[in-house]
Amino acid sequence: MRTDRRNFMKATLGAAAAAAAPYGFVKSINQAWGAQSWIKKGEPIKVGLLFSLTGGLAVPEEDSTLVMQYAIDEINKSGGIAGQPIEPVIVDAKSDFNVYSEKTKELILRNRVVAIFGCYTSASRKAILPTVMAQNHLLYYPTCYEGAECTQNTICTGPLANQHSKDLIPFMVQQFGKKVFFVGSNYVWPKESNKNAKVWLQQAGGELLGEEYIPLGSSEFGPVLNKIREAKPNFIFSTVVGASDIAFHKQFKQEGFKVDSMPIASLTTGEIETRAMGNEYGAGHFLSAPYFQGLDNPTNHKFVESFLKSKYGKNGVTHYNMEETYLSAYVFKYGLEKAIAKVGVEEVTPRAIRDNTGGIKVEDAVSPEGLIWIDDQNFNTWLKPKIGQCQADGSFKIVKSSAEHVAPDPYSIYPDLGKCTADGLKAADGKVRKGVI
Amino acid sequence: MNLYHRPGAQWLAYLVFYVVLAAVPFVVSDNFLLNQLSTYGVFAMLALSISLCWGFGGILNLGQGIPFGLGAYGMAMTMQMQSQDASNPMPPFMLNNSLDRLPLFWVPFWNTGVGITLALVVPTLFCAIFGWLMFRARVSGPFFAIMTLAMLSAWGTLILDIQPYTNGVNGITPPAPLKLGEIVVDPYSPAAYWTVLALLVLATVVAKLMTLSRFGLVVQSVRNDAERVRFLGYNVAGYETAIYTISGFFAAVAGCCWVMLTQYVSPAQFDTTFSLSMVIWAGIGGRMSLMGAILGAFLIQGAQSYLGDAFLNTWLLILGGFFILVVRFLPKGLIGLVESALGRLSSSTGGKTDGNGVSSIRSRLLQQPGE
Amino acid sequence: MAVGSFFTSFDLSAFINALILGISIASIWLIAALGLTIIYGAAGVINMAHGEFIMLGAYSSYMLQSFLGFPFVLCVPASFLIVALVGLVLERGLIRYLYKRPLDTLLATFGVSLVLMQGVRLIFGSDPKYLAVPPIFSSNIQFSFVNISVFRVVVLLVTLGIVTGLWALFYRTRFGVQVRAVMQDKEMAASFGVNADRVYMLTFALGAGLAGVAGSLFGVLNIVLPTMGASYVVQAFLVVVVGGGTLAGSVAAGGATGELQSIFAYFTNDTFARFLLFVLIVVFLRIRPQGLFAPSAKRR
Amino acid sequence: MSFLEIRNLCKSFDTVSVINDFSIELVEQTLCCLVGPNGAGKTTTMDLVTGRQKPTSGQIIFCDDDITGLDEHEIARRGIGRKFQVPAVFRDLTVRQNLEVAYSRSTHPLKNLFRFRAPGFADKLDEVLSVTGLGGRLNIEAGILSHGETQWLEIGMVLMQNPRLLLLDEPVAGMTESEIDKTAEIFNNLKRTNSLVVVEHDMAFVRQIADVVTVMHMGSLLAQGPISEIEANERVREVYLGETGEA
Repeated sequence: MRTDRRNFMKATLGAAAAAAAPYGFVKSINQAWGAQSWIKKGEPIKVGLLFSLTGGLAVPEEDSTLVMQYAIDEINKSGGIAGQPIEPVIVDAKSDFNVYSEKTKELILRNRVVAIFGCYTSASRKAILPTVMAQNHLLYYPTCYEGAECTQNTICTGPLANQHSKDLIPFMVQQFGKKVFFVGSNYVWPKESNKNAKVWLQQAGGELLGEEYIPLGSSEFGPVLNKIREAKPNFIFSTVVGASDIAFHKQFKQEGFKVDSMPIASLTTGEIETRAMGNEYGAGHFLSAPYFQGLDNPTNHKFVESFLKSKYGKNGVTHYNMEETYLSAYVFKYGLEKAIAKVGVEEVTPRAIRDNTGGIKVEDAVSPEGLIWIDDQNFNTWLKPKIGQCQADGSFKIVKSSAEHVAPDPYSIYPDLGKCTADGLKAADGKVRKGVI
Repeated sequence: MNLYHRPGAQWLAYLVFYVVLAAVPFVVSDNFLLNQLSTYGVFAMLALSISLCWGFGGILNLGQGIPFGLGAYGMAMTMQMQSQDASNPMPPFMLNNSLDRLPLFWVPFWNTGVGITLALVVPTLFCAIFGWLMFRARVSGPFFAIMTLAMLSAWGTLILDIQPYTNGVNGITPPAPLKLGEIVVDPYSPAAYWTVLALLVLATVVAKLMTLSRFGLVVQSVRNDAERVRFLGYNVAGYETAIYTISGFFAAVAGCCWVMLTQYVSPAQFDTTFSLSMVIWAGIGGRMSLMGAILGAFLIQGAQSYLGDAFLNTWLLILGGFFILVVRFLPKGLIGLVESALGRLSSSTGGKTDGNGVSSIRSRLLQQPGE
Repeated sequence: MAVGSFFTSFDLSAFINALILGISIASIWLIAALGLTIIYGAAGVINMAHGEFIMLGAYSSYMLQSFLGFPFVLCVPASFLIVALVGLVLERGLIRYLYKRPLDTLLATFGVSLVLMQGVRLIFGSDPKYLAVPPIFSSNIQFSFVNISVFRVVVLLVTLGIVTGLWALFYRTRFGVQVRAVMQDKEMAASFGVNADRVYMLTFALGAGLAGVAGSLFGVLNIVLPTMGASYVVQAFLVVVVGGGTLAGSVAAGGATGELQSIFAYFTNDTFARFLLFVLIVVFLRIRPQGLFAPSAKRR
Repeated sequence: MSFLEIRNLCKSFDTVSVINDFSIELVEQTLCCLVGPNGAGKTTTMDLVTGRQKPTSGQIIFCDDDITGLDEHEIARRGIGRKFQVPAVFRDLTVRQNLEVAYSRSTHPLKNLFRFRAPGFADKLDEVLSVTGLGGRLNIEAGILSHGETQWLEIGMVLMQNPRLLLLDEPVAGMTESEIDKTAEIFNNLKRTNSLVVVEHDMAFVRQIADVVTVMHMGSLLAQGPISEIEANERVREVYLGETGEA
């Protein structure tokens, strides 16, 4: 018995010593790699496409991969970047945050891609950001999100919460009445979006009757719809996402709510969702987005036509999310060109691309949604949100388009925290904090 | 006697396996591979904990994500607080969620030591309480499995719901690596790798000794026939709670290591698929064998990383089908093949049976068909 | 946060609506759990693939509707047959070898659920599908302040019909006697000439078929997706566990949990209601581990 | 002084009464055979004494302590060992491990965590092996023992426990003639130091071993006394011959 215990202690101590000793070696091994170039002259420029091709997130993210490949093909056909073609490294994140994190490391450390395009949900973005930041790498995040983040390693081409509902709320108040009910999925983005929406609501003189959050993935909207029925709002502002959103629209109709007297104004229910729920459930509701498939301008016509004809257009739709992804490829192209011009091909680092992306414009001739540009401080996008109403055939009719570009501001509702600048979050006292996530 | 059943041979196998793993950083300078192997090590620890609870104790636990997740949250909170200071005491997400001061239950995480201790103690305590409640009421078998599953979703839901304190679905992302005193544990360094490996070795040794002890014997008897054990004077609920809690503790350690490596935690750690994949690792590798479970984790995760992209949509199909086959034909997992191969070998070379001697530690350690 | 809306001002008509909704939620959870109940009750198998059976039910309805032009009303019984057939094949090919290893059936069926989910994804793609229903099903009924959708009433009626049918099957037919005999004591029943193997096979197919019916109904309420089963299956498990694995138990447990969910959601919010319900169930099981209506302990 | 005393024991399931006001007393160092037709409540009585079921009313006193309603393991620790009607051994474990588990001197889980041997085990093992004759089978798994060997193993396990009172449910079922004789011999030796309650149908065996015979019928005490007295008892004959024709 006693000998046992002693042996056991010995084993424990031995293991502890074994764990402690190697700290000395660390440095030498760590320097084994390092000073290679991210882009070699004459070789393809590698970028990572980090989306889920399988699992629950595959529905939106597979489209993102397809449109990215389309955009890369398009850029390569017109000569690539500084004469070098782009080569996408496509990985499957399997809708699993552990895999997102693992694949990010693989893309950066093993494949040595110069930039990563990826993620659809904020949760997956948060999962990979520590890695991206630790490697001082670059993530293009091509969809809407809540903001309140100030890293030096991301560029976002979707609308921020402060841009997304800025026009929608006053428009709805004006058209349908002052009283509104907020419904959202229970997570960060809907809550942040609603905080912004409240600001616009107050400015428009509206009145908030209630605010409810549904568990992610839940399909039971009975209790919420009962509460809405009691509250009798003029319209509903929805930030419900994914499968729940479809269940919400279906049950809305099944429970006897009428779209004419109480429409849903959504930040998410686009062409894909409407098609999935059946057009009769989607018709009449409103969506705010920077892009609709039905936008009437020559660039968009060309984009929709040639994308759907290409081998990547098999799903038959161009969604706001896809268009934002498409734009990110051009933002990358222009940024990289500028960086190459400044520091030379072999010297380009992911961070150099980012530092040269501030103010980059994607002109009307390229951008299906019309001119956009990247903010030179917070590296989000200046864009024009548009409001569409779903028609009986599932397409959207644009009922309002913002007159001016709306500035992105990730900290619009937290002015006390400071302003997001190119170097970090700058507080009122002048202190700058880097990498705030 | 079958070589496979000789603890001497088993210890040797462990030794070889771990020496090989420990030597990896001297041969490989690929930081990604090191980091990847470290995460596999964490998963191996989880598989080990499942093997203890399910293989040896017969308690199928589909909610191992709870202690793992709680441990991970504890560690993430600790690391998050390391990047806060007195002038700026609150993690950014709390400010966004309109908290005006640091919540009370975050305060202890200012201190790294206290934080890590809590990260280990809280999940262990939870397992002890939940286990005691359930086992005392003699909830067992499939019912217990379902209850762990329900508890798992309850935790996931709760953590998601209290967004101001946990950042909801986005989870906690400590911006800097773990600092232990003066040492910064770079997640890509051999040091991090060796740390995880050392903890895994420690867990294996402790677990192995435990299965060889009288405790392990009683636990295996409980798996066979819990009622009979009661009539021998053992408090079965106590044993079940103990093995469940110890296995939970290992999972909590794994959770801490995982956050150290990835600097991230979210309610996704409470997803049922994650907890079920731990069971798959142990099941395919061999739940009745600690080594089998550990290898299972390395094997399946390795295959997922390196073959998953090649097979894409068929990967889950293959995994599921393979798992069905293993459950149906190889209840002892892949390591069971090794067992029968060695068994055939020893019977062909005319293996002898041990006589019944006095019980000494040596002979105790030499007879253990549990593995 | 939940606390903010705690005890919203009490309103009787709203509360009554919440109670009525509770009945509907209960019927949804119950119909999701019925197949699981009889499979567990008769054969002692926890079928982790139950959610995927539900999903298969929805996909068979979708398939029949969009490829063969079946009207929705016919899709429901047809889904029953299709999924029952899948259940039958599964039982013959896999489950019957594992009856002596209850934990292993649980795991094997989990493997099956992975295969089914991914198989459907390969065939139909992972984008959502939808089921078209007669317009009457997407309207509602209103009496003064009471409000309920027609389709919820349909689900309730189908559930009641199935429960009555199952009751008649178990207590009014020869097959029912055999099932109950096998449930009590397999060896004893076998010695009286009951073919236990056949009973297991048929109950498994029946249970799977019921999941199929549930699926074709949920496809209308919700969305047809390869992952849709997962959102019902935990609830269904809880109903079975709380009910103790008997038909009456599941009816009572489904009723109680559905009603509580609706009431909690009325006073707080959906997320918190769900959490409260879980906690209550754990406490309940501490007091009554065998569930509401459990068969008595086996003699040894 | 009574060793085990059962006072007015009642047990009913719903409305069906299984044990009905049953009282007996047992003196130390005796062997009591519990007989009765099927459904008389013999096994239920054992369940109630060992805590497997809780009585509806009544008391069970063991060595002057009220043990009514205690958990199985608490009762077992007080020195009551039990062998089941259907032999219950740990099938995955070796014979030796089975006996080792049964040697339950120290039962606390945490104290056993890193304990690798139990003091006194070797001597006890030798003793039990000499009684049960399982010496040659020590290292094989219990699951592959023959039925008779399994019976021996379970008896061995009860002996390893070193109980003061042994409750044995049909210990010789499935044994050969010579094995039964051997069992009888063991029991006769055992009752010098321990007390035993044996449920048995084999009346020849009962004659060989019993000091006292207790006859149960419909959950109540029908008769109690030495075997000669019982065999002469009119009511006992009536119950047996009238109902099962056994004995």
